[in-house]
Amino acid sequence: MLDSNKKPTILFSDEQEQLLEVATNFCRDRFPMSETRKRIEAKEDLSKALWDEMAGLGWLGIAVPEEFGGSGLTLAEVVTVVEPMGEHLAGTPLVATTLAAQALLAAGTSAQKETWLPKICEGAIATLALSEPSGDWSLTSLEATATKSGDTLTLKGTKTFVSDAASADLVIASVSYEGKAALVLIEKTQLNNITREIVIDETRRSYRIELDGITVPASALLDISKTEAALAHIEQAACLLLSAEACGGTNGAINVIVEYLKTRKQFERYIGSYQALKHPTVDALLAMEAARSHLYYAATMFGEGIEGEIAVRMAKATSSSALAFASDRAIQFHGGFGFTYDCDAQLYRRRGIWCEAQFGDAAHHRAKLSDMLL
Amino acid sequence: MLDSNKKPTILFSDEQEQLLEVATNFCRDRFPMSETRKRIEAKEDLSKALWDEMAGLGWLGIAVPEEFGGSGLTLAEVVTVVEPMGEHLAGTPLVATTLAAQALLAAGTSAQKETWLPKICEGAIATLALSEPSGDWSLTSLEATATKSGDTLTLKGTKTFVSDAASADLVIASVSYEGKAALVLIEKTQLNNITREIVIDETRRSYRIELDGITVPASALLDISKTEAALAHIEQAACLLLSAEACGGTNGAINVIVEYLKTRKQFERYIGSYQALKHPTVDALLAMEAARSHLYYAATMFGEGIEGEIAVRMAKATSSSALAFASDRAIQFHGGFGFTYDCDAQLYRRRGIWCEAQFGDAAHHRAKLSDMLL
Amino acid sequence: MSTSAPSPAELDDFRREVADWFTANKPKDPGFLLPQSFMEVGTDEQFYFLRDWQKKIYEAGYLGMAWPKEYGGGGKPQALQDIVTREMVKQKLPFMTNTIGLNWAGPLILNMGTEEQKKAYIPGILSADDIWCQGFSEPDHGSDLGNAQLKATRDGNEFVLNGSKIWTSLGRHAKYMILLARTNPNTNNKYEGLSFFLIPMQIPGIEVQPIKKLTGEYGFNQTFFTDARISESCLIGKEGGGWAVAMATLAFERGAVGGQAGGHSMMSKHVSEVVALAKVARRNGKPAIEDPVIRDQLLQFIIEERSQALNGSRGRIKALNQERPGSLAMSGKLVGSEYQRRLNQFALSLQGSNAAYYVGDPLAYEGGLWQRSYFNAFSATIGGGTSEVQHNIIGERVLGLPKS
Amino acid sequence: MSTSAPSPAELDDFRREVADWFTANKPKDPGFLLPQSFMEVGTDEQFYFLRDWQKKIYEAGYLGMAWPKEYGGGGKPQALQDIVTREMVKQKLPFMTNTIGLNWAGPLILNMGTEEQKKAYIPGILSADDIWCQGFSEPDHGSDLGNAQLKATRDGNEFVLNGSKIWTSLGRHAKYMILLARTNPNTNNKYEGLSFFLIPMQIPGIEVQPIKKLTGEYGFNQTFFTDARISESCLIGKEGGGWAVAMATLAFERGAVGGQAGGHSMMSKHVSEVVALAKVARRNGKPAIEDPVIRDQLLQFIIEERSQALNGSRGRIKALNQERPGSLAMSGKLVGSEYQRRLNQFALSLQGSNAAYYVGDPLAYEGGLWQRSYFNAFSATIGGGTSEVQHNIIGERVLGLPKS
Repeated sequence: MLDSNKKPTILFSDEQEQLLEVATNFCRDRFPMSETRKRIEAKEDLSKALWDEMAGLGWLGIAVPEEFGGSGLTLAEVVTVVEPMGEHLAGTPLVATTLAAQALLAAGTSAQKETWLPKICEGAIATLALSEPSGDWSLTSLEATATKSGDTLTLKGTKTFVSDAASADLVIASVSYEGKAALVLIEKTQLNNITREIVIDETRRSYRIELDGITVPASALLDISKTEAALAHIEQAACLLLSAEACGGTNGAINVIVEYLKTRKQFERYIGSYQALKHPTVDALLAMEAARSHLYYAATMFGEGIEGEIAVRMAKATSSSALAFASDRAIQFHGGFGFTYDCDAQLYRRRGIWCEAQFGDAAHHRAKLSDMLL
Repeated sequence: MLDSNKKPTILFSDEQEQLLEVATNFCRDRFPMSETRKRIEAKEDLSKALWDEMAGLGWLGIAVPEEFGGSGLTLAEVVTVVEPMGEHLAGTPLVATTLAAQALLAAGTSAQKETWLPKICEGAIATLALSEPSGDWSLTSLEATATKSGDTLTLKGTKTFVSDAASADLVIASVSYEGKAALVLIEKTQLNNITREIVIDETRRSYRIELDGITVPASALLDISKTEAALAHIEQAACLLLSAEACGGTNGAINVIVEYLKTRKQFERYIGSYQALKHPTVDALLAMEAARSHLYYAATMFGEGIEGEIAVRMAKATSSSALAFASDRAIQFHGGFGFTYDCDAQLYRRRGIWCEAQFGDAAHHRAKLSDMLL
Repeated sequence: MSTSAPSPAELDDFRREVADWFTANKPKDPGFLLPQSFMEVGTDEQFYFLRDWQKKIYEAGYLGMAWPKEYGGGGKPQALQDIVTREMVKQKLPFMTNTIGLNWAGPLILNMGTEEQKKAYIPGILSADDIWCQGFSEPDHGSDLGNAQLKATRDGNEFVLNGSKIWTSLGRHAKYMILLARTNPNTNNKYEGLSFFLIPMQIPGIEVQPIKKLTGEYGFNQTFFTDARISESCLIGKEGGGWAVAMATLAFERGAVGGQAGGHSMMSKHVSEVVALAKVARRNGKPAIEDPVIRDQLLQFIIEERSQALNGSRGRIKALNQERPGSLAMSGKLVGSEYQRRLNQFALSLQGSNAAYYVGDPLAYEGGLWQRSYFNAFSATIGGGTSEVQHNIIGERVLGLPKS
Repeated sequence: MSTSAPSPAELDDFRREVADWFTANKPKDPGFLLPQSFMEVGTDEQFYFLRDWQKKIYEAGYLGMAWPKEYGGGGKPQALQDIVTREMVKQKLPFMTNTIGLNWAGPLILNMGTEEQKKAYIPGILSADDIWCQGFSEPDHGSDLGNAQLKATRDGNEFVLNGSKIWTSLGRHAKYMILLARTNPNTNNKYEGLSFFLIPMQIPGIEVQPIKKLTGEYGFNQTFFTDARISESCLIGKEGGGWAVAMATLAFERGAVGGQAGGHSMMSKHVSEVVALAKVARRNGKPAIEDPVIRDQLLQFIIEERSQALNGSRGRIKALNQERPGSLAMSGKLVGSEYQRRLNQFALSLQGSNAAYYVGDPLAYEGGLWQRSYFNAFSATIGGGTSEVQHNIIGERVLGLPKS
């Protein structure tokens, strides 16, 4: 990395190009800002029609091997779908379901994969339950536990920030089991105590799950020998897809700023002609461009050992910060209107706080990177 | 400190007020930028006439007790003289001599004080030799040594950044002696190997002193029992006076920017009307104002135990950064002219690098402060 | 107005008395998250709680202490009021909700009002019986106050109001408004067509519509005027002289003149609270405060926060403000409001994944106070002249740079 | 121009050949601090050393490899030249000093010149026998190129030049200049009065006066024109069409079109060098690189530096540049030059008290390279359109924001 002569190269496949185009058009049609605001207000967590349409496009199985009903592509192709969704602040279980499928692929038993992956490709909703009330970003500092007795596992503890849990057919939760981190499948019918969380990003449906009182068969455990690697893989996959959401979001925030700066007048001039607004908007653009380059390099390198991890962490760091900056300025540059709920700036700012808070902010990833690179 | 209800209060004495006015006028008369540039080019290190005038004004003995021929005031009054000198980038041995007098006051024996302090008040030049080639800011990590044999001390090692050594009647050097830091007096006639250093701030006359081959009588040692405290006192005194120079310098750099922004036109407008230049100049002003408030609070609190040390470190941190920012922008905002030696911006930038480099930059002092405050 | 200066011993005694009184009389936890300033008062329960609190302070003699006795004040030295204000900040007690009345309308009326106006308005301002709101900004020219377009058309000895004002906090609860309106649309200089009024709010033709804030809460309003009629006695200053009155009034907000009524009006966040948060929040299994990068950032905030306090102290020493006399006073609002925004943002970053909780979630740190406080911080970087406009003002008036 | 594309295996062979050649032929330490770019060439010994170096590369066939054979080029695929350029950067070899010739004048003449001009000028550009300088900026309107005032007054089939140009690097060594001059002072549109010339420097009426830089060194000049006469054949493009030619030429500098002659023209500092410095420099008795705050800052630079490389890579993928096609190309200069300034400044902060040494002191790290490099970094944040002007350009052309 520190060899300044090794020029990193982004690769972009035909599949990525096609998916990016399809997804860009899809999001422009299906997720105009009016729809996003309707989704925030909606009682149901999910638009079933939209979800079925996304399943029909094959988006839930992009990174699932063909033997399980997927397209056999990679997360690099998922990125091209998630980025435009981020731009439009779409709130769907696509990312949660994709990550759950990745968990199954990384550590699921044959039976688990054969049962669940085809269902997911067809539209079943799955989600991960990794966070806990401590708020710590470490995925292995777990308070929740599973205890075995006979063929049954008894679960205890609390999992937080479980996306779309109320709609999910399957939750995969991390727990401490015999002193180690483990992943365990919980089916819809086994959940007995879930609470909708009040989260800053109102496009999200996030739940807290109380595990106390849940028992599952021992066969619900994912392969213990693969769990540590699976958690590392999931963390990177989550960072990659969050980076895509944040990059897209940054672009959306910039569009909101630019639109206002081109049409709003103050002191008889378009406010976009003032350098005090124009130049920081350019800075937001430059940050977005840098983050986007890191994003697509992370997509290129994903899974390629330490170089892949470095690329993902850099993408997460740059994209989180880019969205934070652009959306913070979006509020400010709208002046009084920016202070209202009606202004779209706040939607992006809320998404930005979400993206920084989940799976580590820029400083967190720089600290990890410094141990790898210095 | 962290109690938000304890409002810190700056005190400003009548003596400070008078000295500030006198020094401001003196500097305006004696140190116009043309004179400063002449001093850079001058062969001799010192304008004897100016120095005598400063001695005549009593400035060398401001913080020296009356019993030794001084005014019996404090460093708070010296600050008011040094700040305008910083604004005009005056290069004189005033600070070096003041700090050397502080060293004598803090750890000198009665004989040393009685011999040297009256001379200093009358115009003798004195200086400190504290730094070493490692560049480390710690004043107690010393490679230079003094070894006793009979009544004689044999010195070894190299001291760097010794201001005005060629003109100095007295050098006070720090050395490691019997495993501890010690201070030792070296008189003009005992110096045998000094080299003018090439330093970034060309208004300075800085020397490297080779101690090898120098022997001094054992009576040249300052009181060993007081040396540790004296070094801490000197460090704080140096930080205080450097803060005054940096604050004044920041003001000078802002004046240089403002003058250009008000008179230079580009694209048929005064460039000061462009927010891209105006707003960062305001930011420089705000940084200067903050640093100046810290400076005069540090002057108020100087010597008051841990609160005094905290105030001094904050002053050093803010003033170093303020000058760095203002002078960096001064070059940029002059455009092509800023890239020339003829533009005064570079003089301030060079001073700024000097002020950050000597006795610790902002990050260094924040690290020290975090151990005191968190 | 004030009697002879109290001795240090008297001040000390008073300080103790005040501390004891507030300790004994501090309000109980209302069971809901209180706002941090009058601009955030979003619910009736918040409003009535805060109004009662101000009334209680006033009745105890701790508000308007230095205002003239004949208008309901205490007629005592300002130093006593300052002690009370500091104690309220120190004990983190709720702010005085009739902020516009206490800090803008009150000083304005005391300075420029008729004897009749003083008698009519000042007592209710102090007791919070008469809530005031302000009608300066308009929807289409937020930062450009001089361009105000709300029409006040003279009709005999009345004016007829038509147009709209925005950001009228407490508008639904207000009895009066200070209003900047255009009495003459045909002047060459736009400033000369403006007049300043003290108007009643509860009259036909005035409608107040709440604005939902970016926090999801209420607190601001848009006020619509449709043929609302007011008497010419509502004028303060001359007809056509409103700009000067407005500028004098704004000077109270920009910090150039202190609000003398006393009581604090804004519960700012302090870095000490962020340090406390850093001790609780976790990073990589350890308290966040052990992370050296976080420590470095905390120190930056500590130093900045102290800068502001020290600027206040240095601002009172004339010899240290010779070169640019208005600099510290004019920059206080910009420096303070941007500091608040960044401090709140940093506080969020300490909370790990829990930064994503919001007001009302049981797992949100301090009930989501920081999230809301970060959003609300924009009211100060935007309101009263955006930070960008403040930069212009300081650049032009303090540094003498050419106009943009 | 280029033959059929070489196979991967051929490219690999060539890469090895080039690496070997440069390893064997790299110049010895000259005994003085070399400049980092042509703009910093301040002494004769630096100039002759660098000219010989370029000549040696050209004679080995490693420069102008893709330029047409008939004008002294190699007529080979661009891919080969790119391999050479990368190898030179990798081995940190001195840059090609005839930068204006290689990157601006050469491509311009190849694109727009007559056959005669190509034959006359291109070979000398490559061999460094004919050094070129540029005459764009003028002392009174640095950023405002369209306002150029140097007069070129037609007199029969000659033009008479009067005025002055500034920042003419290598002006004293140059045989030719590319010149933007005003042939008609009376046009309504200021751009229409400009013409573009390729002029000889060694003629009566042209005087070159060195400018002392902020570093204390030389490298730039001011060039004075007093009744200097040139033939009308010096025109390139139409009379009055100089603005378009200048814009096309500047496009080479702003990074929109790569310099195809090859050889690198600027020895930028890399974060890897700063990391190496952090391992040597001491803080509180330990290597600076162990300080977590410094590590965090180093990572910020590492990430930024990689951003720039990745922007280059992404810029070549059309599908990833759909929404704002010119964005990456137009911002490269701004991003890169500001990065260099900050990186150099940070490198100074690592050096403790020794940051105060300067070029020539034996205790200065790497001979004072970092101090000088920080100062010289301003040539890129100021020259070729200041960073402030770059922000305008990007805001207006990429984001479509209204003009300032």
